[in-house]
Amino acid sequence: MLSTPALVLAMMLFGLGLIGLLSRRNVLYMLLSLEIMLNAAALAFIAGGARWGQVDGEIMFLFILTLAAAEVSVALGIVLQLSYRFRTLDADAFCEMKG
Amino acid sequence: MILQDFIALSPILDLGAFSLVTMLAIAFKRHHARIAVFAFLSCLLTLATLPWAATATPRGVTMLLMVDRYALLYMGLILSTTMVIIALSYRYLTIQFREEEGVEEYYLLLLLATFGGLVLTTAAHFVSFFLGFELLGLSLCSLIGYLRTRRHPLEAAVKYLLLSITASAILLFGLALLYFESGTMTFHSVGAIVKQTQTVPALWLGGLILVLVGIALKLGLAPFHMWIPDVYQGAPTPITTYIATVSKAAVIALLLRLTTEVGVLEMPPIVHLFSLLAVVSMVTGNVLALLQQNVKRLLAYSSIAHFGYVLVALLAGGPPAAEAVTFYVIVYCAMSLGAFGVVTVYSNEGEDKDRFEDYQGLFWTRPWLAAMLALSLLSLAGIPVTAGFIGKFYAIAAGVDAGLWWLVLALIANSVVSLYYYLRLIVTLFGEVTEPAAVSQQEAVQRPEFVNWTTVCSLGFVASIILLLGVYPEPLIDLIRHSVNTLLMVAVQRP
Amino acid sequence: MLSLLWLIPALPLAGFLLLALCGGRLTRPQIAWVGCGSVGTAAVTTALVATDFFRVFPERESYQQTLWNWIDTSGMTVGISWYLDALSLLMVAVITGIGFLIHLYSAEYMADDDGYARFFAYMNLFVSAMLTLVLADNLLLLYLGWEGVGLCSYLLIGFWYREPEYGAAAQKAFIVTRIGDTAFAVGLFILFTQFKSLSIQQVQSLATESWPVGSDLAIIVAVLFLIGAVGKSAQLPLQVWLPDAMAGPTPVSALIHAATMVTAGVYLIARMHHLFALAPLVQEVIAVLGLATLLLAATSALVQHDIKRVLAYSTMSQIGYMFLALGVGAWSAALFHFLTHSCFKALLFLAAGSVIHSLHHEQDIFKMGGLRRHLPWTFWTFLIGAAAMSGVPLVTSGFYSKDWILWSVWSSPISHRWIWFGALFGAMLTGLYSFRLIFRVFLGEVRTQPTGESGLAMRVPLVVLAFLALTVGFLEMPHTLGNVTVFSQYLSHALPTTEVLPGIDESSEVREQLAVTVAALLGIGLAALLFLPGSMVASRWTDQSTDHSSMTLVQAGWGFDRLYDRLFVRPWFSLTRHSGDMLDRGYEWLAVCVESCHGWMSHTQTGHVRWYAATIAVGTLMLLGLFAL
Amino acid sequence: MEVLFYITAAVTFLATLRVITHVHAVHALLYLVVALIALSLIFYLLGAEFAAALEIIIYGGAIMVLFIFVVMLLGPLAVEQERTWLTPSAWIGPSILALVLLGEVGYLIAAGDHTALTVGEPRQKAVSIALFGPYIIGVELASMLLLPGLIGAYHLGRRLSKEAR
Amino acid sequence: MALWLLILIPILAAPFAWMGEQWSRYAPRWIALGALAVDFLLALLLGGHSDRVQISGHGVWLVESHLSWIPRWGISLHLGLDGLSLVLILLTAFVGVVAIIASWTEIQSRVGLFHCNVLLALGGVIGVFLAIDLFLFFFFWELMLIPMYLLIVIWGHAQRRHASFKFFLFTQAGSLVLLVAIVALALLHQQVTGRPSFDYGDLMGLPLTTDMARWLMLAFLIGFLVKLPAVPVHTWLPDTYTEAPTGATIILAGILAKTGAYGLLRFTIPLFPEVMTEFAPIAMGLGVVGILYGALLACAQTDIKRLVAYSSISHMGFILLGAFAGTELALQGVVMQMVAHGLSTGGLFLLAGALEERYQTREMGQLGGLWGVTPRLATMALFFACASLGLPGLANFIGEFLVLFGAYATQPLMIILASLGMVMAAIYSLGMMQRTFFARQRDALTAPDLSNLAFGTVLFIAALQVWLGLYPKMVLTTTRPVMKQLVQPAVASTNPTHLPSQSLLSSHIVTSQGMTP
Repeated sequence: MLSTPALVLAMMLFGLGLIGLLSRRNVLYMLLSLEIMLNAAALAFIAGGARWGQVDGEIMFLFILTLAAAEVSVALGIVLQLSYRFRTLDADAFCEMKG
Repeated sequence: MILQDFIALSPILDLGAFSLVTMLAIAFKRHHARIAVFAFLSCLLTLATLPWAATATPRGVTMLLMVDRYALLYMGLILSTTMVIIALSYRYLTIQFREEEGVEEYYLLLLLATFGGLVLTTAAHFVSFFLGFELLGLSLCSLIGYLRTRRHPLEAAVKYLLLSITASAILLFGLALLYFESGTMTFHSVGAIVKQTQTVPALWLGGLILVLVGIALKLGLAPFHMWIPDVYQGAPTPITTYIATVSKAAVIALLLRLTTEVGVLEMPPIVHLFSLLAVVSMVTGNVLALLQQNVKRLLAYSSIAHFGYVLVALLAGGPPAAEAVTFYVIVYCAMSLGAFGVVTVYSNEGEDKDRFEDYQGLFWTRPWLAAMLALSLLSLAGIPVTAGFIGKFYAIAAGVDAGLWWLVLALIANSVVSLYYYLRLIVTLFGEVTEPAAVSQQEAVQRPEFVNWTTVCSLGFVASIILLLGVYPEPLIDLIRHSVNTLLMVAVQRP
Repeated sequence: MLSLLWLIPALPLAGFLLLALCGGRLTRPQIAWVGCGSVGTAAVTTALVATDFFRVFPERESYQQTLWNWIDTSGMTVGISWYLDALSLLMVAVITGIGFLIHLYSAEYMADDDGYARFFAYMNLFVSAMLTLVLADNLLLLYLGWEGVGLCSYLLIGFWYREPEYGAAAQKAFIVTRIGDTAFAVGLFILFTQFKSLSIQQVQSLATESWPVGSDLAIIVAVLFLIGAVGKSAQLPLQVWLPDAMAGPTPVSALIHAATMVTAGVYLIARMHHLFALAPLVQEVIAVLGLATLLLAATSALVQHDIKRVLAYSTMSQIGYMFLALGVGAWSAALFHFLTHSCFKALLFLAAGSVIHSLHHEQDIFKMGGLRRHLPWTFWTFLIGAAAMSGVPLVTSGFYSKDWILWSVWSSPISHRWIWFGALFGAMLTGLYSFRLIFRVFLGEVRTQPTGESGLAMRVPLVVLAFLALTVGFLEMPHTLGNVTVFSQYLSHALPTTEVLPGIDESSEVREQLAVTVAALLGIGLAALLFLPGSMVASRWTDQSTDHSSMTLVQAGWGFDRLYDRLFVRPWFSLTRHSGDMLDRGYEWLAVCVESCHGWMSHTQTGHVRWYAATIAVGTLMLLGLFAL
Repeated sequence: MEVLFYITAAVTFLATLRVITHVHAVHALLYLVVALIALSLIFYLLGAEFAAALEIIIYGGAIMVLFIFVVMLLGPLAVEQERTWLTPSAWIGPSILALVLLGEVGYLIAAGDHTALTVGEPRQKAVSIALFGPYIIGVELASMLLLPGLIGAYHLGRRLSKEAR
Repeated sequence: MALWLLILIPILAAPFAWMGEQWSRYAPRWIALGALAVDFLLALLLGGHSDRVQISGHGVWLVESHLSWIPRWGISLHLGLDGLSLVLILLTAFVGVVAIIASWTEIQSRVGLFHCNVLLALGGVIGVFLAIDLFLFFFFWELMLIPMYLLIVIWGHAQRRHASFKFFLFTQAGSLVLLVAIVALALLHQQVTGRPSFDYGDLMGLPLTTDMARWLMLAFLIGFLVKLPAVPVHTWLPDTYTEAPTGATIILAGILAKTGAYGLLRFTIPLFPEVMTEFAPIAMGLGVVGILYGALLACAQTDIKRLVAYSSISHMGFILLGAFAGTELALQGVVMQMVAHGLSTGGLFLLAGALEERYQTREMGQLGGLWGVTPRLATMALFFACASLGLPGLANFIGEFLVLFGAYATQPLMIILASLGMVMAAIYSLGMMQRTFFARQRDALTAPDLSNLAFGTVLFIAALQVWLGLYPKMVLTTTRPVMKQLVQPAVASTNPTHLPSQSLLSSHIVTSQGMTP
């Protein structure tokens, strides 16, 4: 069965996403990284479904997809406003509140 | 799906329907007051369906949702809190949106978030859990950045967005691992598998930890607390209130159901993990709040600590824990509403009034407002006559009952430290009025809308709840006990 | 009439309350009337009670009167109750009698003072407290009086409160005696714990029953009581407060620091003689302490410049004799010396007061002289007093009392010969310093011009006391000289008779008496040689020798003040000065720690969302690492 | 089959790696599309054909387009910049990876052994039955979930009317 | 119900006192005085006119009141009045009156709120003295803190913030430890009987393992020692007493400190008789340390209020010493000391406050020679200095000596050490008199003497001191049954052979007792 290697791949992708999230300063890239992480989770569910021969994993994938769509739309709205107000997408520039 | 299912599900269905109607109403004609009233009534009507729904409980509606008295209790909490927040928001938004447009969607988003919260309280399955979680998070994300022309709300929104998606991703991955190991997605069977085999597979445990990390992130438990102060500070104050109350109450409802059904408290690693989170949260929250000069941030840090206390109660396990946690959360909602409510009422255009200087000597210019804040703070500090005391009593009782001496000790030590900053704020309220404070208080008083009947009623309601629960908690205790019992009867009708 | 007993302490107390509460509204004569009147009526009452006492109790057993139960709970019953027997009656008589005379004297002496009412209030309170002390039926009530007289002593020493030194002297007096009082109190605790009673009679009979002679507990209690007595009576090693106590007005010195309060220690030991009889070791200590004190004080008295300090040291010295007598078991002799001493020492102080009064409060004897002609009444009465103190044979009371003591020392089975010699040497010194005063103050040339003889209110007490100083001694005369035993018979029921070494015969008594006589006269003669104006030696003494370092040591009471200063006072002050609240600092430090922790942690809240994400990642990995692996 | 899986996995991994390391947004997006396609192949290999299809349609199609829109909206689309972006280094990497994937798909089609990896029944049917059976509430909730996305994007994304002026 | 009236009268009068400010500047003061007077009389009435009914086996309650409150936890509104609480309630009302009179001229701003807070605090204290349900007790225990805190924070002196924080943090820390112990007891009751209970009577007979009893006792001890306060948790006291306004200081020193002592007597000792003997040497040792440490630091002070504050620590040491001595006599002494200390510090702080109000300084170095300027003030100060140094004939003496007499049997060496405190008390009391009222008068120091009202009050306290000092029967007989009850378990559980400690003196006692026929 391929489910276990698929899970390993999912973990690797998740890790890559996490590294991207931490290493990129541009909010857009961070969002991309998050997409990768969500995808990794989706892959893990599919792998689980494959392991148990169930459709539940696939269904979960569908819901993750929905989330990703909804979330990206909100996120991009915020990104647009950010670029209007701050004139940058550098995540480290948004640190007016701290302490 | 039969009629009984619909009856049981009626609160969720109602609120969903009302949200849609709200959306259509906005599309039809924009009118701030009408929409606000409609949103308020939606919650009220939904609240009214709760007793009706209770007649059909406990009932598993498909395998996704589990409607029982426990869920209904939390629904009641969420709905009534939302109502207060709507009441507080109306005045706040009127002032903030004087020169902007598109204020009405706020209520729609608020209803959607609440909808998500309701789903979370009933969630008994990964899908409903995750979808409720995201409904709440996504709506909140928009709400935090709702004042989109301001820098602070936007900054808060982007922080919340990035970190809440991170939370979702971690949570999802955790769920996926659990599913991969157990081949099922209902809470109960996920736990049952471990119970049957008497072993805890590493992957399963890892998945569970990831899920808990996701939840901890939402609750703002240390070390996943970093976003809390920034978001609390940046978000519009009613939304801050919402995050502090509804969002957390819903997640706690879920956490309690999850821990009970999966039976995680019988696994030593998880108990240790929770203990660690509890202690670190308490210490971090309180130490960070110690010299904080911003009221909203201060309350944010204090909320970190408070959920540390909740964890102590949760760790006790069994009926007392569920009872204590529920009581504490209800009380915490009341006192947060009080504290943030005052900040909301006191804030006017532009920046929120959240610096300490703004509050210097407030008692002498706005005695009732200051008294309300002081009451809430005392409640947060756990001083008798206020609900917070009974809450803390419950937490300690649960901890002592389970013999968690070290955690109880940590709780006490932290309560003492926390007193320091609550007192700092209270002292400020009773201090001499200084020049900048006088100016800002003057401004606030001169505005005609400064206090209107909605704010007076809502704050009055909150105050009376805080006092009533502090003096005569028995009815609520009874209610909680009856409701929580259903949570613990796992062998209910399950399709 | 006996039932009037309670009035004796109550009358001065009433006087005190009257003066304290409405002193400001009374005129000076009214104040004087109240002040003297209360003590006077107390004296009259005493006389009435005494006659009744003699009538009702021919054997002079004892009379008890309980006013109310002071403490009556949980196994402790202590009453406000009086106990009258020969011993307390003697004390009461002295206190009220001499007290009245001194009050009378004060009415004139203090006439110009601002705090007239305050003065009499304190004095009345003192008399009341002193009477409580001697009349107390139980040790707790005795302790009440004991502390009460201490308080009054404190208040009166610091009567002129504007002078910081006087205040210091007052504090010193109170604190030093308080040390003794504390020991006394501990003694009470032990007695109560043992016998569940504080009644003086009961405790002593129980002690005699249950404790063998020389038992540890008896010694401990006796030592504790002794420390109390030593503090109050200014004996070694707690004697340092008395010379400084002369800061108070002279009548105060006469009443409190000569006639009555300082002898409270003597009274205590005499009262508790059954207890002390159980601890012969302690008795020996008492005798040695008495001897040491009397020699130390006498030598110091010899070189003082201040007239009152001379008298203060002489008081210490005379009380040393009383202690000596107590130590050798000559209870009655001690009390007899107390009686005579009260008369002549009160007289000396009052006369000295008269001198000071007329010299505008000049107290340095080197600035006095030739007052004989200007103050005849004062001179003659002072002379009588000095003679009595020196023990001029046959005519003065001091001779009889001192002789009795020395004879008891000589004949006592528990004494040593060297003690007797020491005491004899002391007798010689007494004559020396007494007459040094006479010669310095009243003879020679006039150095400070006096204002003139004092008025009637001051002269009457002088004369009465002078008369007493001469005649009281005839109450008890040795059998070689008239054999009058009124006094010892009178006290026979209250105090045991003195034991006499077997095999002492009359001839040795005569020899002993001769020795005493010679010693006294030798002292006076030496004084004349050294200090009589016009003698060769006298002029040399005045100018040079007082600067000598050894002299200053003696002058300062053999340096005890300096010693205590080094040993206790300075370490104490440096302790208090440098001891902030250590524990408090600990807590403050803790608070600072938490605050700096806050500072450190708030740096982690950078506001950078990537950093937040990183903490989440690290946190997650750590949790996974800790619990899943 | 397993070989196919590993090759695809390698492609996915490499493409993803490039996403997070690339400095140009459009390039990164391009790699991401490749990664998504590769992922969909893996889904297929795991037997989730329906998911594989949706991955390409919605993820690779809708969501990525959204990203690209935003990138375009934010940056001024100068031709000069477009030219610098269009270098061999930009398209060679994705092209190679895409080619690898293409080869695999071709092999799969050629092999024709579709059922070997699936679990008996036609999966789409089972998925559909599950979706509208036990998971019906999930579907409803998912539809509700799109609502805040919609409203949020609508409210946040638009500029103020006076700013536009 | 009458018991509830005792608590409710001040609490209900509080809002009226606040509102009274609108009518007149003196209305709040009179309202407060009236409420306390009524309370005082009511308490007297209850104490005087009730038959001595023994309702439960755990106390001799004169009056009892029982209402249901939170049945889920076995919490009820259970009040009971016995001799001890009666005495302390009377003291509370009286000291409250003194506090109001002491602030008659000092408090000029926000008069209504001030008296409102005073009444609330006193209501809480009375609740503490009446509650015999442990939860209810704790409820009142905390309730009194907030108004107290506000009194310090609003009307206090320059360093009030720091002081109030310290006060609150320390007392709260203690209280929370106490709360844990109370909860633990209730839950133990649940384990034994199946239902939780916070009722005093129920918890009394609870069988505890020694280990558990040890920990719980420790927690109870900590809770009450902080309030007492005993060394080493006393450090909030000097700051607080110094910075609080006079009225608040009087309440703090006169009454609030007594709640700690009350807690020791009412709860700590009777609840854990088994480990009491084990703890006694430690607690008594702390008492002795408190006596000496407090006195030493009192000697070191230059600030008159701080001096009195440290002297309070010293006096509270006697309470601790007596409470754990395990003899009835010592316990009676503790009660007496509580009353006496309430009166004497009430008086002293009133006078210190009057001084501060007149000369705007508490530094004794800047005062001096005031005897001639303000004779009334000076005379009364002298009186209370005497009371404080334990002069016989005054109430403090009875308290201290009964404690010492009672405790000597168990801990002779400690008592001897404690007696040294008497010498030190003389040093600081007289030092205070010397530096403030005697010595040379400074020119600038001229001020009116005590007002008739204040003087009358102080004089009345002085009269009470003398009355109790010479005739303490009223207090002692009222509390005796309670104290008797308290000692019984201790006596029963203590083997007589264990009683004397290993000290030198007591061994002699044993031997010599053996010789008595």
